[in-house]
Amino acid sequence: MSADFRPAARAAAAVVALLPLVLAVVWLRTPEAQQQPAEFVAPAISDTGSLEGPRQPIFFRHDIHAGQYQMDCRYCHYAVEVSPYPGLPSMETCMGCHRITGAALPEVQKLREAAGTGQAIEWVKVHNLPQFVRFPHMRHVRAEIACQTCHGPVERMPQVYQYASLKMGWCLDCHKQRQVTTDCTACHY
Amino acid sequence: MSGPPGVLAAFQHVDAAVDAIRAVKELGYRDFTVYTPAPNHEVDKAVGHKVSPVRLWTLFGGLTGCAAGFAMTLWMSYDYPIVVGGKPLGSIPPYVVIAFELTILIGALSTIAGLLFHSWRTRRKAAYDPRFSDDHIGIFVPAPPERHAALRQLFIESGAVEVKVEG
Amino acid sequence: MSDSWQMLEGEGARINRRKFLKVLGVAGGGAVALSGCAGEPEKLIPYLIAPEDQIPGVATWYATTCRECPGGCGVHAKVREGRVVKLEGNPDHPVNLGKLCARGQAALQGVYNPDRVRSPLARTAGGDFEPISWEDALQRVAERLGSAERGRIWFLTGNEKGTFEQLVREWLSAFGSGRHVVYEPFGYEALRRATLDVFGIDGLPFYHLDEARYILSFGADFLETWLSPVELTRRFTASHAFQNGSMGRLVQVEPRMGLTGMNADEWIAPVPGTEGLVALAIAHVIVRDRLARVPADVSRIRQVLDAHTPEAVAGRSGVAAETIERLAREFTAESSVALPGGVGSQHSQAHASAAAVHLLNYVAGNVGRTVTFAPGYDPSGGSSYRGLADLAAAARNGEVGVLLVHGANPVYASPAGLGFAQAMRQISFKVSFSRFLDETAREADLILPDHDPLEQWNDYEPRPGVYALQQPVMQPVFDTRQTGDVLLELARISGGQAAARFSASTYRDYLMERWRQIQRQVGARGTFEEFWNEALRRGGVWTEVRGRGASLAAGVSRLQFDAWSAPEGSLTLIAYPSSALYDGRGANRPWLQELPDPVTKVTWGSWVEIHPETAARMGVAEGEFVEVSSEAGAIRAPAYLYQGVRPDVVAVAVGQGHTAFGRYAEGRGVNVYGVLGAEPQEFGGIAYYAAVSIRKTGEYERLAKTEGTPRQLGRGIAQATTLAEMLHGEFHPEHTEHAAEVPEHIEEVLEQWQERQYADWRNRGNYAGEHPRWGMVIDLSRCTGCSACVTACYAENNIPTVGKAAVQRGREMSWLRIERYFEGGNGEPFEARVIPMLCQHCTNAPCEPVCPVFAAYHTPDGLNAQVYNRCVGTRYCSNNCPYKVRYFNWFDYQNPADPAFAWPDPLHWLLNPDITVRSKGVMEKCTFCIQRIRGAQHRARMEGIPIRDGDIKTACEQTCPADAIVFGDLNDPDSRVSRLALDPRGYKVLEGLNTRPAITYLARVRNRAEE
Amino acid sequence: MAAIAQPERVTATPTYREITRDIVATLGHPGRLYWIALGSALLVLAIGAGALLYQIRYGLGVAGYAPPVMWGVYITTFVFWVGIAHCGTLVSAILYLFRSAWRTAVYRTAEVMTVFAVLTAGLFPLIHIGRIWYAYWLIPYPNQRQIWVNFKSPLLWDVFAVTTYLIVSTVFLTVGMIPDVASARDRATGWRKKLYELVSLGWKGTDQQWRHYLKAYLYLAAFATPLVLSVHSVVSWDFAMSIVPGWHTTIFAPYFVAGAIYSGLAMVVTLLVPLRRAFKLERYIHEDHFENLAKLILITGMIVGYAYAVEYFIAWYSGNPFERSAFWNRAFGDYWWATWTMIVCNAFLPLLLWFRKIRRSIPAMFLISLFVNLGMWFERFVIIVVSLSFEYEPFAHGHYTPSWVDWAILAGSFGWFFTWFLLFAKNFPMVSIAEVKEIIPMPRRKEART
Repeated sequence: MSADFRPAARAAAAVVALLPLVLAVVWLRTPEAQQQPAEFVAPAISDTGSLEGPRQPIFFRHDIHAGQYQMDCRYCHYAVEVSPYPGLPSMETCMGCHRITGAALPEVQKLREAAGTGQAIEWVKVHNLPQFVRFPHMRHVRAEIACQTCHGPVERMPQVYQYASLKMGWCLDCHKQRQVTTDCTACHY
Repeated sequence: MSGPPGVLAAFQHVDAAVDAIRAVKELGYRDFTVYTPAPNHEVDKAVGHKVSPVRLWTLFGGLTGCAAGFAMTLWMSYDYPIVVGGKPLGSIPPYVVIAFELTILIGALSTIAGLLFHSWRTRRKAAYDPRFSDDHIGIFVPAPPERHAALRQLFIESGAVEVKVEG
Repeated sequence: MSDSWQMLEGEGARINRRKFLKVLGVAGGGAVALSGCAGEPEKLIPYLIAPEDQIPGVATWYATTCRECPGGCGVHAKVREGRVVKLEGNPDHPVNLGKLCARGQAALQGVYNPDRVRSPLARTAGGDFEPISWEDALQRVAERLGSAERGRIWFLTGNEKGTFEQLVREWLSAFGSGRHVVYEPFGYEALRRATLDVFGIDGLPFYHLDEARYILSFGADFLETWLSPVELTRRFTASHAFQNGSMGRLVQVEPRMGLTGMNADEWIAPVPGTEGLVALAIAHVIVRDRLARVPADVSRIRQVLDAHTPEAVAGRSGVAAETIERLAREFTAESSVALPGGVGSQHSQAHASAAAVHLLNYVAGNVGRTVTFAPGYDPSGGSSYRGLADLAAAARNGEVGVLLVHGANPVYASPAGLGFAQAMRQISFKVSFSRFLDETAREADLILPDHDPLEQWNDYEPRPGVYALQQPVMQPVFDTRQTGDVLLELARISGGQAAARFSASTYRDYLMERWRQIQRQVGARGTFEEFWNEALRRGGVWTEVRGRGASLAAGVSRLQFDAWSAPEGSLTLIAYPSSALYDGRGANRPWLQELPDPVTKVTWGSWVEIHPETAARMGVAEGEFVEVSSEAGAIRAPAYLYQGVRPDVVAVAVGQGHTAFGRYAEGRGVNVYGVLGAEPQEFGGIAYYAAVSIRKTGEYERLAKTEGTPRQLGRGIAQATTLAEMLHGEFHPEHTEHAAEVPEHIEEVLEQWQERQYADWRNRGNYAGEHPRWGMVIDLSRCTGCSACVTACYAENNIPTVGKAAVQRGREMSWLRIERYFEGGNGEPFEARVIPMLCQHCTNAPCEPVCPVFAAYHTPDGLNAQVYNRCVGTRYCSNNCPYKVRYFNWFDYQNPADPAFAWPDPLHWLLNPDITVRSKGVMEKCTFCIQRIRGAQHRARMEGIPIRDGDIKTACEQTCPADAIVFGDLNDPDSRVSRLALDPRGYKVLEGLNTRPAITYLARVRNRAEE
Repeated sequence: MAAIAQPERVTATPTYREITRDIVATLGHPGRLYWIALGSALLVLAIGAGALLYQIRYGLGVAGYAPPVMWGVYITTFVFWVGIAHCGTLVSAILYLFRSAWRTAVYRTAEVMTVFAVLTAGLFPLIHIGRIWYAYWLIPYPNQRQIWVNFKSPLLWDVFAVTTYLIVSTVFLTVGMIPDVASARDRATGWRKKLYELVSLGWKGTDQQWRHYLKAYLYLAAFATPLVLSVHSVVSWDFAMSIVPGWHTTIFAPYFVAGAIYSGLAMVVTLLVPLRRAFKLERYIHEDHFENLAKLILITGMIVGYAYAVEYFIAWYSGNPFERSAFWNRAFGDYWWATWTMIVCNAFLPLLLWFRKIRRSIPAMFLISLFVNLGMWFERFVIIVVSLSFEYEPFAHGHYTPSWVDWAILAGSFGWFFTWFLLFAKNFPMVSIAEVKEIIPMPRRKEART
């Protein structure tokens, strides 16, 4: 993960400026991909009914974005390093690329339509913590816990599903193993 | 009744029944069955059983409960240690209460288990009559048909009010 | 799990977020969760365009100005996901230096008040109001303005000192010179008049309480509502708190002991109305005995002073001549200041009393030292009741064509005899800009709701040299428009001269125009852009305007000094300002309604304070209704027996008895204006004294008060000592039991053992790499009992308000309460003590071991924690808490479908997203603002630097105007809290129980008169 | 206990046959009176259940709680019923160990009362907690949260003690009933025969069965005896372990146990009087039994009275100002009427039992038992409510008045208890057939001849 990643707020504000950069990264990576035969190519999926996880209003492919194009999680989930909440990309962020990229794809059409009417997309929440728990994302990112530890191999998921139980016992297992606090008020207050 | 063959006698008088039991025992019968409507010392003495092993169940149940009580409370206190009121994590005095209650609970339940187990183990197929839960003492001696007559005779002499030959 | 049994997280669950988004017009809040009924999956709604300065989950702070009273404190508004969730004082602001009172904290309940006017309303033929569009509304006003005769447009506002006042004046002149009336019910007409009479200055004095060692107050309630209470509280504590072995002294001369009187070292209760005479007698003694360097021109008032010998005054005022002599000596022994009375002392001769106090200050040489003058200073904005009376008279005479009302509610807050409502009905067209349907708005033909002060651009000048800016901290909640914009728009629609007059198209532009002038005035360098941005960041600009001294005016010798006196056989009614509801404008804020009155501890209603002797004579017990009747009218309210009023006085607070103004205010208590005389007094203000008779009615209600037993029963809860004791020896806590019941060596072993128990556990605590032990020190010599902390706690911790019936059963949820105990009385000097009581976070907490499920336990950092979602509600912890600081959710206060729901839409938007909203059936209590502790620990860990002392401030500490509360790490020997905890005045409440609280109280010190 | 007089045998000692016939006859067709009684019990139960549902829906606030009085009618009633429950085991277990023959006629009633009283009492901790749906968190079961329960909390002791007591007393009752049910089985027809067959577990009264049975019963009695003493001690520790003035005292355990047995005996009398009449058991339960019960009531009542005196004495003697003012408040504060009701009903009225005439007068006994029941309820009310209303922090003192929900649920608990009791009484023998027979010698041949 790039250490000099720009703080989230600025990233969100500078989407348009970053657009060429992202395209450049994608483009620059392509030759490497050719050298590495193991490079992941997201599969074409025809039968979405059999996929794990809730159906979203737009069939957003994490496996394409984070897997095939190797976009950093923090590009979209921009607040994760500074906030308890990871942050959802604004429509502006999506449209930053999709004004041009993949404009013809039917799912992108849905996005453009929504952005055009100013209608927010209601994504279905996938990772449901039990109630009354405070999970500070930034502390866990800071402790260099990989996103995949809790969220699973999102970069291979055509449709995201809840990977871990996220229940208290599951949290505690990790906390006990790493010998960090198991105090109740670390999470409950 | 589809019990084993034998002779069933009903008595109204406790001394008669006791006499009969002694006589049956003298004849060498061991697996006879005596019915009483209420516990009766004389009958009990005449039959002459050893002390019931149920008491061992009580002992072991009680000890198990006590140990389980202490083990559970202490282990749970340290498994997820939470400090309350400035008290030590494992505090024996309050845990005595739990151990005590579990001693009683498991002790009592194992006594019942012992009762059921031993009653089941010592059960015999034997003829029965509803009067035995009312006011009659009953004796059933299982025996092959060739000895029925002798037994019948014995019971009548002892003062049985009724003698029935089964099988 | 059924949905209705779940707690609600601040940022989650069942608040109707969809509506919130729609109304706010911002498309979403980052990771805002939205859930409907059980089973329906939660939804996440992204921003359309991410706001530049906001990160979901991280608060943004904006500086603005509190407009809840004329004090004009600076505030910082905490904004999360586009909604303001907490107000805190602006530490840079010269008025309040980061502090805020209860009313300021409750400003949040103004912006989110469910009874706000949500769109323009027009009166229908039937007399009801119907919503109309802004275009329609503006058109209707413009028509009326166009047809109004010259000079017949009247504009009635509250105190709007600043740009808006300028706009109103300009706007009126653009429409042909109408008349602008400023009306604040709590005006300073008497003091203004006295200052003019005595010194020839038009403006109020500044009182530098912090520079006076001796404060002699003739009924000034400067800790409650007088002038600028937050600022004066700070200045008072600076002088009066016990520090470095000394402290100032406050003597309160007033017939009713209010909160300020409770804080006095000595309370002197003169015959009502005679406090001015006492002041003159003291001045007499000073001049007679040459106790101070008397200015030469005092000879001009020689006649007046000669007439007021202590002996003569003693007879009329009931204050012994020796006392007057003593006060004179004390007053001149060190730097001193005498304060004239506030609203609660405003009788018909209030101007004479104030003049007498001016003279007292003058002869003692205080003028120019502790009393200075800045012309034009008037926190009521030049308000005049006479102006309002003129308006009423003009309306009756048909001289008012159009009346526009902004920021004033005279139909409620003026004597009933004035008949302002009837007068208004004589006016053919009345426009109200009120945010609420209050009594005055109800009389209007058209309501054009203004933005809440937190939603608008504006500025305010609380005093000369302080220009405080207001900026919108969030999008408007409803379809409202800023009145400034409306006025400009009206001018534009009207066209012609009116349109030509204004170049600014929006009020914000208009404001910035004026700020260009301000930049020149204060001489700030740089571009206007820089100046403006800096002002926005800081909350305004301020320059130090040190007032000047004064000398006696020419006509001073002609002044008459009369006392007010009630006719023989009648009682004196004192209508005093409510410290929570102010003049009634706070009555629609549930926090303020539920905030116990600092003196009587009554909530949600009115009461009549009666001396127990008077009550005994009439056979009245607490809670029995009495009828108080004057010539002007009668009111009925339950009695509260209080030794802090003289037997010839009854007292009723202003602020209740609304007939409109929303669900929280309406039909609650009585409006004391109903018994006050309507005639403007000589000085132009309202007389808040009235001659009354009272009678028992036979009705009864259990008073909704939070007080149990008002006496300490010798238990040493709120302890006090005297200055003399502090100087001569040690303070000995009054403990009812000895703390150490175990031999010392055993104590030692126990301690070691306990440490060992924690040792392993501590290693696993590790929030910030250290092991803090959080603790608090509360200095009772600073605490005034003002209760700002209580409301701050409500705001920070999502505490529900429960309503009157629940308080009657003692079910208030206030995590922090101010206990008030009475001492003495019945012949002894009557005193009161206050003590903030909150969870003591005991080391050996009795509440913890009795919880069967570990919901109450001790954290490694020394907090007594309550895990809400583990709680099953046995309430054993509360039984076992000797301090009774645990609160149970008797009803489902967090459930919108429940009748007990405490935050009706949109009030729930003020909920703090960093903390759980508790559901029914769970126990809750003070957490030492754990969300702030954890937040600071997160920040420290993210930034890689340790937490410094003072980084974490609890909500109560943060807002305390007296700086009485200090929070910090007791394990850090250098922290303020650990140093203060060693103070010789330190004691723990109920120390004998060996609970070892984390809160140390420092005993109050009374500076008693030396005998 | 041994000092208690052996009741004189009624002149016409019933024969075994008569016993069987008389007692099995009580299981016969219910009369109108029975249906009225059962119907009223169910009605009251329904009212209580309705109030409970209402409370669960809207929260505990519908009850009269007024902080600082966080426990009110529910815990009062809990302790009341737990107390009632103590007499059954006393009569059946302790008197069994003392071989006190007169117990045989009354012990079944006492035991049935015990089981259903515990069943009733056990509801109240649930009714009183804020989140009844999480009550199972008090059980130490392995869960994914990896968190256990706090064994230091007296409430946990309560969970264990009351559960143990419920189980053991139920087992004790059931085991004691086996021979009798067998006896009923041999005389019943239809579905009841099937029921009795099931409950009697194949009992035939054989020598082997009796041998194990008597041993097991003896040990159960031996266990039940300390249990009965421990349960109310534990309940008393709910209070005594806290620091509330008026609760925190070492006398509580013996005081509560004595009080519990006292109230339980009173309740036995209250139940036996109508039962004896309705089931025509005058021949088995007669004045001698009541006199013996009266003597026990008198003894325990005097212990209770003594405990009251000691409480006040210690409050004074300790010099602890909190204790002193708490007890002053009890006698002369807002709740003086509750305190004096308790003292008169519990300490003074039972002194009438010194008179033999009153001991042997069944109407008088019935009346006194009702007063003792009332007084004992108020005792718990005084201990709980009055102590809590006047604690350490004077500013937080409060005043509690129960609401209609409190009263409805209190009444409902009686409905619940009597529903079970009535259903049981008509379906199972309320007097032990086997044990009544046991104390009557079986006829002998020699006697028969002479």
